[in-house]
Amino acid sequence: MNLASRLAVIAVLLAAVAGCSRAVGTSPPPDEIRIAIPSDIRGTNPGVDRDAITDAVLAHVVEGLVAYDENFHVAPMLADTYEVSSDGTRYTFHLRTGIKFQNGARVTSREVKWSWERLLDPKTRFLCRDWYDGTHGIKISAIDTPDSLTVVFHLANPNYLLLEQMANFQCLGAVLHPDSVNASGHWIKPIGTGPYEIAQWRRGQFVLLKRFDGYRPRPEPRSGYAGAKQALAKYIRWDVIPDAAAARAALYSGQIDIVTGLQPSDLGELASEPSIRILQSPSIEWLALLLNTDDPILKNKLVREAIAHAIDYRALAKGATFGRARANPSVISRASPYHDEVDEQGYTYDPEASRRLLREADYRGEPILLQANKRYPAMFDNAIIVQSMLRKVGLNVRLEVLEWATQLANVPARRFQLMSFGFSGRPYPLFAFQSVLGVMHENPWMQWQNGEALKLAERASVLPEAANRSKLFDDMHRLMLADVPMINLYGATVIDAVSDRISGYDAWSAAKPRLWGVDIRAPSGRPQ
Amino acid sequence: MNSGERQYILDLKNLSISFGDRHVVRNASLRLERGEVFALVGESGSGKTLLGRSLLGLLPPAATSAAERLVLDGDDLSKAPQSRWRSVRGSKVGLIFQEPMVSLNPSLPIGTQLAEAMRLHTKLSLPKIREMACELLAKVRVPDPAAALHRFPHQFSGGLRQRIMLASVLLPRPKLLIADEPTTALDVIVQKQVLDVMVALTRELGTTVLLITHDLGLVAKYADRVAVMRNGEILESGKVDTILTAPKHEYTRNLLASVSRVFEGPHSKSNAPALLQLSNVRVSYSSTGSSFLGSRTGPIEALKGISLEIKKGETLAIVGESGSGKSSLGRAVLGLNRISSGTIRFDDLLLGPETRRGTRALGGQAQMIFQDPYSSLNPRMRALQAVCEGLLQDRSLSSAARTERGMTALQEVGLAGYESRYPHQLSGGQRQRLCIARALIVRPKLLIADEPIAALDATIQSQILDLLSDLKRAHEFTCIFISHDLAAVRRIADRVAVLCRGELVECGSTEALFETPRHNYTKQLLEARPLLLREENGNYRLV
Amino acid sequence: MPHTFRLYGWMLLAAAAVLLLARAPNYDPLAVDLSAQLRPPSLQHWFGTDQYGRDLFSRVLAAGPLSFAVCGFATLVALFVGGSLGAVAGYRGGWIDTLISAIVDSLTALPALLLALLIMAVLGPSATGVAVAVGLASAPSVARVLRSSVFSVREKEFVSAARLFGTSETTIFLRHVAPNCVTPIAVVAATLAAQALLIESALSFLGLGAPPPAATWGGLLADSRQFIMTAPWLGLFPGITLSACVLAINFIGDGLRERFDPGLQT
Amino acid sequence: MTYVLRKMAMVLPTLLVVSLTVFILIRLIPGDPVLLMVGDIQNPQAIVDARRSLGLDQPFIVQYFLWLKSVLTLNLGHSVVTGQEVTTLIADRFWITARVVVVAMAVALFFAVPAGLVAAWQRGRLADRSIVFVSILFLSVPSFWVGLLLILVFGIYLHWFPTIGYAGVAYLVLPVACLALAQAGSFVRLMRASAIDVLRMEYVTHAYAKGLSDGAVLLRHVLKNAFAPTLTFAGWVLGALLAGAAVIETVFTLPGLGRLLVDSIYARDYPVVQGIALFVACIYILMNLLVDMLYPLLDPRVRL
Repeated sequence: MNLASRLAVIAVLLAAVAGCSRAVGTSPPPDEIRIAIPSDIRGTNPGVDRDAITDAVLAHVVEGLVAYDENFHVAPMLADTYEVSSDGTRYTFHLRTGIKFQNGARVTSREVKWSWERLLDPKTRFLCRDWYDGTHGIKISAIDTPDSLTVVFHLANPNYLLLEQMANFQCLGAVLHPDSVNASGHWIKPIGTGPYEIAQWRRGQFVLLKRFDGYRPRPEPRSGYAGAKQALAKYIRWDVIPDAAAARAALYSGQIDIVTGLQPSDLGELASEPSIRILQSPSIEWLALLLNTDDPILKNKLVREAIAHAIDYRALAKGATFGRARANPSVISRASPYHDEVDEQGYTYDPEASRRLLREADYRGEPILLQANKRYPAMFDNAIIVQSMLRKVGLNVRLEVLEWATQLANVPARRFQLMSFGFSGRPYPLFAFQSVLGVMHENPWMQWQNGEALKLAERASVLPEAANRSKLFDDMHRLMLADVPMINLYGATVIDAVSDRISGYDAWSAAKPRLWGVDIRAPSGRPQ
Repeated sequence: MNSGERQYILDLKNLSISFGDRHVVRNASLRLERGEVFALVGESGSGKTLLGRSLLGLLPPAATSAAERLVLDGDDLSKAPQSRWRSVRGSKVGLIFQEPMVSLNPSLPIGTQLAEAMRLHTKLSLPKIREMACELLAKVRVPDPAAALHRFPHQFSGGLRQRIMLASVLLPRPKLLIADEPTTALDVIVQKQVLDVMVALTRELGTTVLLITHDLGLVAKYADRVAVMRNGEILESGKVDTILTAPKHEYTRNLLASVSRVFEGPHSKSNAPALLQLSNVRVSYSSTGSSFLGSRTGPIEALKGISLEIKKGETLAIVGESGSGKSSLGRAVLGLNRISSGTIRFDDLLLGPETRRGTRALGGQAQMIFQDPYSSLNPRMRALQAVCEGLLQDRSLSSAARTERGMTALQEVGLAGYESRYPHQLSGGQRQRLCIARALIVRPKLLIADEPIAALDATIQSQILDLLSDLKRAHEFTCIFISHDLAAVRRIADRVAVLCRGELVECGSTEALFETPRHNYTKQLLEARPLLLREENGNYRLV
Repeated sequence: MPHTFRLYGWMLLAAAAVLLLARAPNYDPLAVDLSAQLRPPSLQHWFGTDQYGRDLFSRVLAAGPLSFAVCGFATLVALFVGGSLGAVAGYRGGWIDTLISAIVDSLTALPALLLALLIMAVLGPSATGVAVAVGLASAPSVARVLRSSVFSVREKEFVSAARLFGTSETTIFLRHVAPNCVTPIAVVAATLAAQALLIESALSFLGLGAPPPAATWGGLLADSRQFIMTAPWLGLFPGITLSACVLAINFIGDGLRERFDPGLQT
Repeated sequence: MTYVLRKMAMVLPTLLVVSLTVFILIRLIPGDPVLLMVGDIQNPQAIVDARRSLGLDQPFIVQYFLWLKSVLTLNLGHSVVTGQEVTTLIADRFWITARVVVVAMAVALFFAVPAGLVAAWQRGRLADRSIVFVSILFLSVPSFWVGLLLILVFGIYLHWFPTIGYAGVAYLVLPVACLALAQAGSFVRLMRASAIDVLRMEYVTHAYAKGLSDGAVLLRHVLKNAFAPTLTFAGWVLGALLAGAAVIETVFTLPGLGRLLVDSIYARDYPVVQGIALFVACIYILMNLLVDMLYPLLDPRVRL
């Protein structure tokens, strides 16, 4: 073969490749919604193999007795109604009639009891067993089933927050059919009551959910994780796309319908795509600056206060989120009904005061390391901006960008001075406080130890009237401001983007995508 | 005019070749008669190779050439385009090169390469071509020709490869064969075999041969007519006998003088005590090459028990073909190669296989001159630095004293004024002079010269040999002269030792050995090498 | 031809040097300006601004020394580690050679990226860490090149000649062998330097480059990815600068190769 | 044959060195797989439980020997993160990487070998200059940048090819193109260099002297002889790339081995990292052996 004929062959091959590519359909099938997730699910065992993404996917497969609605009020789910005894130790749930597990079996109190007893069994290794074993106040002592549709939970001590805890989407208290495990108790797959069931899980690539046709939606309108959960699309495929830019690219090219957890910095790019709809909502996730109170420099409260006054919170929130978020000095999200004017109280931006405090503290320019990571852009952005602001008042802050795993390990080890950090959303104010407030030597994750605040927290869970708890939370907020163990910066923004092929999708403050009530429009003139 | 031209296979007139403004061939004219062997003689850089290549239109791209007339077998090709040349190459003119190791494609079987030109220039079928190839291979005395067609070049020895080349080139029956130094890389005995075959075969086929060579001995033996070239010009040409007996040009006379040696009587001092005694020395190389490309045939015995004595002040020549172990012997004496058994006594020093660091023990009393003056000089050292290196070991010398001795040494070898040159700024002969100065500056008792003139042109060779003799007289060192060049050996050595495949086959005084060789191998060696001798009447005679 | 390329190489490098020496007026490469985020190139900001309002031109300029420092240090590490291993193996030969070659082979069997990732992760995030990682990962190839060139020089006859004077092995190595290996080292160093810039950028891309806020060109380029559609200038300028420098170094390397050994050009 | 045996003898020590190095290094990295797993739940007991169940509470040496023991039974253990068998995990991911890499190498060689040959033949002329310039250019641009630009142009603006994930041949086009571009540069240069060397050989002149045309000389005499060094290099690159083209896989979100490795290092998924290191070392050794065995086909002088 001479060179000319070789070149001809190459040309033909190239043409063939170009031709083929035209024929390849890159869009999902007409009855399938594709949504990007940044990492694979950890497993299918709710509450045991879990992280935020696993929770979100499995929330389509399993359900609990109660659930949070759009505004973080507890609403019934599998339970039709429920009562709390006046002493706060007995919770009675009346199950909905005529609902079925995905294997066709009816849901009765027996399965509820089985599910919960399984979760409470240490052998199950339910990650949030400490929520119910007395560690944080609630201790379930017994579960009764007076009849096939009634379940009674008995608590060892009075507590009025069991429902808030049970509805928590962080560790789903899922009701499962016992066939989800084999005879020896080993996990097989979830047989739940949700609107979708798992059809296929190709690890590292995607999880395919298929509509459960026997699902009966609740009569109330869709709201948060509560209300009607109508499965409209036949399939939902959760595609694992670790890289955010790749996920967006896939959205623009029509390979993906929904991308969640976008950054404010992406908005400009998203806006330039006419076929993309952007949905936003303030998130209950929040960003904070951790100050290590054990550190030789930072244990001086004056230095911590100086730091607090050196940050221009409004500019920070605006700059880091391109104007999408407002500063929030409280752990309680603006999306929460408990957020009130007290929560708006925070540190004032006062560089002069800051400099004065530093002089008083006799700070002489000792270097302070600010840890951050690039895995979570918001934490990184905050660190860059905070560093720039702190340097302006004379704090010798250096940035230490770590790999996420390293930074995370530094938190319980308290191997840091300043750290730019983020907290995943807690649907109830007390839980948010409890994610930082505690006794440090018992739980190294705790960033704030204050006897008075701990007492307030304890009182909050035994106070029957929800309205009265709000005042306690305000007091806790003030105590936190005074101690400066951490500085809350702002609440994140949930930004989801949806292709115009999809209708009915909405973003939610809980930063959980919900694919029920979401439909696929008839194909438009898009290139296939 | 036509009929006159017919008798010439090649009629070349006023060929000039230049690289940019550097003229390498100037107005060269040649006429080759049909069927003759025409020799083109010249030293390196004379332009003889380029002249040969231009007869195939195969000059390097950077070269430009012009000829008034280039008539090849009746076709004037002086302005021929490449396509026309292509039809001439192979079919009318064939070319054989010096290096048989690289002139056959290592990745193709012999048969394919033989058939290539035939398939291009004839319409014969492949079986027919193979048949013809077998026939020709048989004629060049390749054993088992049919099987040979399927084998690869590396499976043949150098001499066989050159014969296969010959067959490959002669297969399309070219009218003209250009043989460019066809045997220079071969050992003398093999050289003779190849050339005998070549000349016999071309005479049989009626092919004209243009033999390009630097070796006047070959010319005298094989050629009918000869042209002498220097610096791109043809100085004279004519019948070989005429040129040899009555060279017109000064250069030709010099050339003849340098290659033919007047027999100088031996100055042997047989009663001197021995400087060096070798008894039963064995050297073997393990073939654990670092690369898997190396051959792995187990340990190779380079020397198989050599016993030899060298007396103070004498010159002993060690003669043998490549692979005979003559270089290994020199290196073993100097401790550069570890010996595996036996002993070497140098003066009062006893070196055995267990003696480590033999080289350092000698403390500079023995020095060596190497064959390749290119690789025996550090390219990053100036001449003076290189010469003075040996003096660095003597801490008592001041640097001024060193420089002075260095300058003297350079002067002695005729390199005064060259002290700050780098090796690449020196010619081959100058480099070898530098090496000699470097070796002798430490006043060694023993000098081993390992093929010191093999890489040099004939006239330079002669100068270097003269220099060595002069220095030997002045400094009175003992010399081991390792060479395959019998003429040089005869000129310089007192005694000669002949090595064959690691064994000492014969040793005796130069005169005795040359006049009455006893061993068969020695006889072969002497026969294979055509020697020109000047007779009393000033004529040259081939022996 | 190669000389022209080499000329281009030097010219590009000179241009880069001029750019580096000229300080951009009035912008601190680390100064955040939240009122000027993601501005396209303009007269105030020649290369535009990034998402924190930092002036990209100043950042590209400031990234130069760090990029070159990382690449230079990585090259030095590779030359030192690989060079000494290769030199010892090539000069001593024998079992030492076998041992070193085995170690180098094992190191090569570990992919360079894995090695770099691991070293980076262990050393923690720092420009030095990146340089060491990149250097160590490229050390085996230097070791190979140097081993073979030392080996070939060692066999040269001027080494034997020096030995005959009773010169010590160390002196022979320093006087005769080392100077004659400078050329292959220079060629390898140029290749390595170009490679180091690219590997550093790849590590940055995987999140393991020199840590912010100071940035290398690779880091800037990797960070720009987020804004590839809305603020393409963020990637364009560092990308062009980086590629131009790699190109320049490659041209120089090619020039050296053609200049010193026209036979061996790989 | 002795050569192959000697190579084989080197395999075990190499693997031991590699595995021990990786085993030590990965544990030196600060960070804890369990913390990442437990994530946003601040439950200290859960961490202790998880660590025990994964055997991470054992002393280092015990862990290493337990691991070695299970490796001997060809069991690389289970992923700390997903609980999947490491062998299946690697097998799945490797398949994708292998396809991209092998095709990319083939494409790169397909273009680079003729280009290098032409450049060598036209040495110093315009064709050579252009080919050399383009190949150095390819060598000088970070491959991820090229990938991003490819995605931008062919994926997003032109919609010709899918840009992410892996669900069929079309998904491989852009990654293959990107990888091929990145590799082609060095192949062209190597091919050109060795072709220049071969063109200097007398057998090439001899081929011309037989009357062969340029094309015939290049294809019959130069190509095969000049290809051998390129083949060795290509084999080496292939071995290195099969170990994971992490950058390309990240750009195009291919669930390949390189991506798995990077992710596993980030997640401190010790068994997976160890498994991949071991696997990759084997692949590398195997590739080298393969190249060595192919070499005699191109150069009959070499025998094993």
